[in-house]
Amino acid sequence: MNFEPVVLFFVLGVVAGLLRSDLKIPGSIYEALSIFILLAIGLKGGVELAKHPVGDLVFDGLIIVLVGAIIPLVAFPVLRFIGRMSRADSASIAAHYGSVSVVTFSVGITLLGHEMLEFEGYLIVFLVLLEIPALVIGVILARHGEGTVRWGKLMHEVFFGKSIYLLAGGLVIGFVAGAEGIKPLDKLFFDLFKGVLALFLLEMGLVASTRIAALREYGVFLAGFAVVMPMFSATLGIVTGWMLGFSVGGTFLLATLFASASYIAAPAAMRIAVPEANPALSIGASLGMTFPFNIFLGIPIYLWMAKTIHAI
Amino acid sequence: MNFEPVVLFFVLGVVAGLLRSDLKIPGSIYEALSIFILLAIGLKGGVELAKHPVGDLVFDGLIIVLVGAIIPLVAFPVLRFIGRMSRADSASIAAHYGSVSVVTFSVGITLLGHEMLEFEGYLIVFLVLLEIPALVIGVILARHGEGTVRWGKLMHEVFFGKSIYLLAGGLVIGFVAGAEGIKPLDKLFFDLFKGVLALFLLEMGLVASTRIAALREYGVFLAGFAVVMPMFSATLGIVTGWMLGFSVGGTFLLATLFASASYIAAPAAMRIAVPEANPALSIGASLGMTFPFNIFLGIPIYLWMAKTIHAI
Amino acid sequence: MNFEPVVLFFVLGVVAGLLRSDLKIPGSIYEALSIFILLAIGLKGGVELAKHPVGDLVFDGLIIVLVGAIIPLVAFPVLRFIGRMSRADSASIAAHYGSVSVVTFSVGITLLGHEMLEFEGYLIVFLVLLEIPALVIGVILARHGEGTVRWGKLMHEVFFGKSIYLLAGGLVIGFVAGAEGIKPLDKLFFDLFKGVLALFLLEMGLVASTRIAALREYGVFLAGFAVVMPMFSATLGIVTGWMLGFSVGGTFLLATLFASASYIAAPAAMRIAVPEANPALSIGASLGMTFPFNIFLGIPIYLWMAKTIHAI
Amino acid sequence: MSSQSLLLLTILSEAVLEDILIEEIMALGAKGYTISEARGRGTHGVRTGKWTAGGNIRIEVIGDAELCSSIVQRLQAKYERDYGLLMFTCPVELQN
Amino acid sequence: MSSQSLLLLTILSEAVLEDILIEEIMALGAKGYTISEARGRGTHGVRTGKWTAGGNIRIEVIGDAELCSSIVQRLQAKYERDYGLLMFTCPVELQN
Amino acid sequence: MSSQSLLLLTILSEAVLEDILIEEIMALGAKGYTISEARGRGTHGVRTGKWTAGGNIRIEVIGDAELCSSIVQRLQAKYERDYGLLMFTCPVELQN
Ligand SMILES: Nc1ncnc2c1ncn2[C@@H]1O[C@H](COP(=O)(O)O)[C@@H](O)[C@H]1O
Ligand SMILES: Nc1ncnc2c1ncn2[C@@H]1O[C@H](COP(=O)(O)O)[C@@H](O)[C@H]1O
Ligand SMILES: Nc1ncnc2c1ncn2[C@@H]1O[C@H](COP(=O)(O)O)[C@@H](O)[C@H]1O
Ligand code: NA
Ligand code: NA
Ligand code: NA
Repeated sequence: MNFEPVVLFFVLGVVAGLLRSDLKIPGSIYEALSIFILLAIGLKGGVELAKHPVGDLVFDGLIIVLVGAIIPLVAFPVLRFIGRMSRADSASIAAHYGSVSVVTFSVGITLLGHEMLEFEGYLIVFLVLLEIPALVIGVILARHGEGTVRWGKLMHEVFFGKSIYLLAGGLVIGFVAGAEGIKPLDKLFFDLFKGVLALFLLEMGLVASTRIAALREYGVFLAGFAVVMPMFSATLGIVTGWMLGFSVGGTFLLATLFASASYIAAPAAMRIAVPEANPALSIGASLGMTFPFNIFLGIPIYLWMAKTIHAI
Repeated sequence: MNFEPVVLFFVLGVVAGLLRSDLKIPGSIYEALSIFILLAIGLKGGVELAKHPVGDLVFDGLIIVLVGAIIPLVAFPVLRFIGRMSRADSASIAAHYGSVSVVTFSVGITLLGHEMLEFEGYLIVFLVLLEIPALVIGVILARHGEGTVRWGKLMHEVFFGKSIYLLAGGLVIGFVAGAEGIKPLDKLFFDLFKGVLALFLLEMGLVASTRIAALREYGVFLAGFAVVMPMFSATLGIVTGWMLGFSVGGTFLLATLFASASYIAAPAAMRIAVPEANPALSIGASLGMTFPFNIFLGIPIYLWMAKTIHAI
Repeated sequence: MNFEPVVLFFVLGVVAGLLRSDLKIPGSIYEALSIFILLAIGLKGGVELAKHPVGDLVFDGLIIVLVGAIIPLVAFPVLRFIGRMSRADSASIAAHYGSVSVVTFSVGITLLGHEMLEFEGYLIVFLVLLEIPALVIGVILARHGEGTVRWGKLMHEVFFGKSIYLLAGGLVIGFVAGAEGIKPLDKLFFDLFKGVLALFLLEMGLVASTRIAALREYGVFLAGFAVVMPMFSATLGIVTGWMLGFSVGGTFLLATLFASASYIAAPAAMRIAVPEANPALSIGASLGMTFPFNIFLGIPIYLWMAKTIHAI
Repeated sequence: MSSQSLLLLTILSEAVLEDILIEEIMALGAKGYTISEARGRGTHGVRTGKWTAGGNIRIEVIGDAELCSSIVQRLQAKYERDYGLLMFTCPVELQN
Repeated sequence: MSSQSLLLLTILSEAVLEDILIEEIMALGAKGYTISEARGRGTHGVRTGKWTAGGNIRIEVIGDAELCSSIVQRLQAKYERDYGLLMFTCPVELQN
Repeated sequence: MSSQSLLLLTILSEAVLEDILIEEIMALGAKGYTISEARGRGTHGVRTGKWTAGGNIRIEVIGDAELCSSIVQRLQAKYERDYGLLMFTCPVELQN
C-alpha cells in the first residue's frame, strides 16, 4: 500500500462521490488543473530532454514505441474473444490501455521523489509518443477495412487535442528555454505541482466514484481485465527498461507508463473515431478500476519489480 | 483597528460593490478558493492534531462543544422575544451564530502570525465540531415539535455538505500523513494560504456589499444583535479557554471561533431544513454585519481580552 | 528577438488557435488570471510608491500624462485622413493606443529582471493615470460636439471598470501596507507572477489568433499603423524618460508603456461610449498586431534605445 | 421527419434545490431533464448567483401535458411558498 | 392548475450591454428577468465568449404582449444599429 | 413592430460534438446559432458535465421550417444512433 499522501485526496474524492456529498470541482477549475499538469509535465520533460543529445534517444524511442504498440494488439483479442465484447468496444478499450495516463505517471514521479531515486527525465517524451500508435491501432482494429475512418479528423484530434498539444508544447518550450530559462516559472509549475496534483486527484476521485457503478454493470470480466492488463503491460515495461539499461527509477517509470490507461486523450479521440463504442465501458475500466489499482497497488508493485530485476 | 493587510481586500471588495464596479469573481473561482481554504485549514489542523495524544482532547472537546451550544440557546430567545422575529427566523439566525466562520478564524490565525503567538493547533477541529450542535439546535428550535424535520436530509447536509466534508477530510489526511507527509503540499496549501485568503476576502467584500443593504431593511435591532452577540460569544470563549488553561493565542482563537457566525454551511443547511426562514436576514446579519465587525474590531478586541485575562 | 521564455507561451497559444486545437482557457480562469495580474502589478506599484515622497512624483506625473496625451491626438488624424477611416473608428483606435497594456508592461518588467536592471517602481502608477486622458480624448474626438456623450456612464466605466479598479486598489493596498505588510502575500502575488503571466500569454495567443484574421480584412494600412505607431510612441517615451532623468530601466519601461495599446479597459469603455466604432478593428490592431510586435520586437528595440540614449 | 407534439416545462428555481427537484421530477415519471445555470430577478429579489447558494437553475423537462401538470402541482404545493420558483410551459415538436 | 397565457421574450445580445439592458427592461415595467451566458454566431460574426466583453448573454423576460413589444421597440431603436442583438418571442403558459 | 414567424430548433447533444454539429448546421445554410452549456439525463444516462467530454451543449438555431427539418434529418441520420441527441422545435416570432 502506497501512503503517498496525494493519493489520499483520490480517496477523499471517491468517498465524497459515494456518500453523495455536494462537493464539486467546477468544470473550469478541472480544465485549469489539467492545463497546469500537462504544461508542467511537458516543461519538466523538455528541460530534461535539453540535457541529452536527442540523437541518443532515437533508438530507445523506437524500441519503446514498438513494444508499446504490443499492448493494444494483445488487449484487443482478449477483449474480443475471451470477453466476447463487440469489435468497436474491444478496439476502443484496447486504445485506452495502449495510451497513457499523465496523472498515474505523475504519481509515479512523486513516489520516486520520496524514494530519492533518479530517473531518465526524457521518458516524459513517451507520454506523447505512446498515444499515437495506440489510438491509430485502436481505430484500425475497430474499422478493419469496412467503414470509413475520418483519419484527418482523428489525426487532428490526436495531435491538436488539448492534452497532447499542451504536453508537446510544454516539451518544446522547456527544450528551447532550458533549465535556466524556465527558472522564473519554477515557482508556479514545479513547486506547486504536487499540491495541484492532489487537487486533481480529488476531482478524479469524484469522477471515478460515478464510474465504478457504471463498471459494475459490465461484470467481472472487465474488472479482471482492468487489473490483469496493467500488470502485463508493466512487466513489458520492466523488461524493456531493463534491457535498454535504464536506471531503477527509469525502469519503474516505463512500467508505470505502459501500465497506465488513458482517460483524457483516448476517450475524446475514440468518441469521435469509434462512436459506436460505449464510452462507459472504456472509461469505467480505465478510470474506475485501472487508475485506482495503479496508484494504490500497481505503482508499489512496479517499483518492487524494477528494484528486483536490477538486483539480479 | 486591525491593519492586517488581508482585510484591506475585504474593503476593496465592499467599495467595488457599493460603487457598482463591474468587478466580479467568477462563481467557479469562488468555489475553488473556498475548496482551497477549507482543505488547507483542515490539513493544518490534522497535522497539529497528529502531534497530540487525541485522548487528552476529548475532555476539552466536550466542554467546548457544550459551551458552544449555549450560544444558539441564548441567541434564540433574544431574537424571538426582544427582536419579535418569527420563530423560523429566530431559530435560523441562532444556528448561524452558533456555528462558525472559517474565514474569520483564518484572519485570527493570520493575526497571531503577526503577533508571533503560539496557539493550540487542534482548535481547528472545532471548526467542524461546533457546526453540528448549532445546526441541530437551530432546527429543533424552529420545529419545536410541530412540523416534520427531514433529519436524514439535514444530517447529510451537515456532514457531507462540502464545507464540513472538506474540513474533516483535510483533518483526516493531515492527521494520517503528518507534518512530514504533507511537506510536498506545503508550497501550495500553506505558503499561498494568506494570498488566497486575501482574494477570498475580496469576493466576500463584493458579496457583503450586497447584503448590507438587505440588512438595513431589517432595522437597528438586527444590526445591534450582529455586534453584541459576537461580543457575548467571545467572552464565553475567553473564559472557557482560560479555564481550560489554553495559551493566550488559543484563548483568543476560541473566542474568535465562538464570536464568528457562519455564512457558508449554515445558510445552505437552514435553507433546506427551515425554508420558511428568510435567508436575507441571517446572511445579512452574519455576513453583512458580524463578519466585518469581527475582522476589523472584534478580533483585535478579543486578542486584547485574551492577553488581559492571562495577565491576571 | 526576445527569447524571454514567457513569450513562447503566446506563440503556443497562437499556434493552437491557428491549427484549430480544442485548447481553451475557460472564461472564468481568464478572469481569475487577469484579476491576479492586475492586483499583483498594483500591489507592486503601491509598495514602490510607498518608498518615495509622493510629492516628488507630481511633477514627473504631470509631464508624463501630458506627453501621453499626445499619442491619441497624433493617432487620430493619421487614421482619419491617411487611413480614411470613419471618425468613430479613428477615435476608438486612437484611444486604444493612447491607453496602455498591463501585460506588455509586465513582459517589459520581466525582461528587466533578466537584465538585472533597476527601474522606478512608481512608473506602475501610470498604468492607471494614462488610461483616463486617452479614453476621454478618444470620446471627445468621436463625438466632436455632435451627439450626446454619456459622460457619467463613461467615467464610471473608466474608474470603476474592473481593470483600472483593481490596479488602483492594489496600488492603495500596497501603499498602505508597505513592503513589510505585503510580505505574507508575496508568495502568491510576486513569486507566482511570471508563471501566471505565462498562462495569461497562452490565452492571449489563443485570442490573438482569432484577431489576426479579422485584422487581415482591413488591409495593410491598419497593419502598418499597428507597427509604426508603437515605435513613435516609444520614442516619445524614451525622450521623456531621459529628460526626466530616469534610469535606463525606467526610460525603457516608460517607452514600453507608451508603445503598448490597451485591449482590456479601452475596448470595454469604447464599446459603451463609441458604439458605432467597429471593435474588430481596434482590438484586431492592438491585440492581433501591436501586442505581438511589442513583446517580440518592440521591447528589445526599446531597451536598446534606452541604453543608447543613456550612453550619450 | 416524424415529429411529436409535447410540452416543454421550464422551471426556474434556487440552485440549492437542484437535487431535491430532480428527485421529484424523476419520481413523477419524467424520461429525462436538462439543467443549466441562470441568474435573475423576481419577487424574491435579485439572485446574482454570486453567492454559493444564491444562484438559480433552469430545469427543463419535455413531456406530455399530464406529466408537466403533475410536476407543476407537486412543486407548487411543496416549494412555491418558501422558495423562488417560476414555471412555464410551451408547446414543442419533438423531432427525434 | 390555473395557468396564464403570456409571452416569453428572449434577447440575445453582447455581454457588455448587460447592465444597460436590464435597466431599460426594468424601467419598462418588467416584473423580473432571467439571464444566462451564451455564445454564438450571427451577422456580427462569431462571438466565442473567449474575450472578456466578447460573449453573449441571453435575457429572458416573461410578460404580456404589450410589455414585450415596448421592450422590443426600445432596444431596437437604441441598440440594434451598433450592437449584436436578436430578439424573439414565444407564447408560454405561466404555471404559477 | 414587424415580426416574422420562424422556428426555433433546440438541439441538446454531447459537448464533444460541438465543432462537428456547428459545421453541419452552417453548411445547411443557417444564418447563425447560439450555444450554451447544459447538463442533464436521458436515455443515454446522466451527463453531469463533470467529465471533460461528459457535458451537454444546447445549440439553438432560428430559421424557417425547411432549414430546421433539413438540420434535423441530417443530424438524425448521422449522429442519433451513437450519440446523446435530442431535438425539438417551437414556433417563435423574430422581432428584429
Ligand atoms: N418576469 C420574469 N421573467 C423572466 N424570469 C423571471 C421573471 N420573474 C422571475 N423570473 C425568474 O424566476 C426566478 C424566481 O422568481 P421569483 O420566485 O419571482 O423570485 C427569478 O430569480 C428569475 O430568474
Ligand atoms: N439564426 C440564428 N439562430 C440562433 N441564434 C442566432 C441566430 N442569429 C444570431 N443569433 C444569436 O444572436 C447573436 C447576435 O446576432 P447578430 O446580431 O446577428 O450578430 C449571435 O451572436 C447569436 O448568438
Ligand atoms: N425528457 C427530457 N426532457 C428534457 N431534456 C431531456 C429529456 N431527455 C433527454 N434530455 C436531454 O437530452 C440529452 C440527451 O438525451 P439522450 O440522448 O436521451 O441521453 C440529455 O442529456 C438531456 O440533457
Ligand atoms: Na498504457
Ligand atoms: Na459562532
Ligand atoms: Na499606449
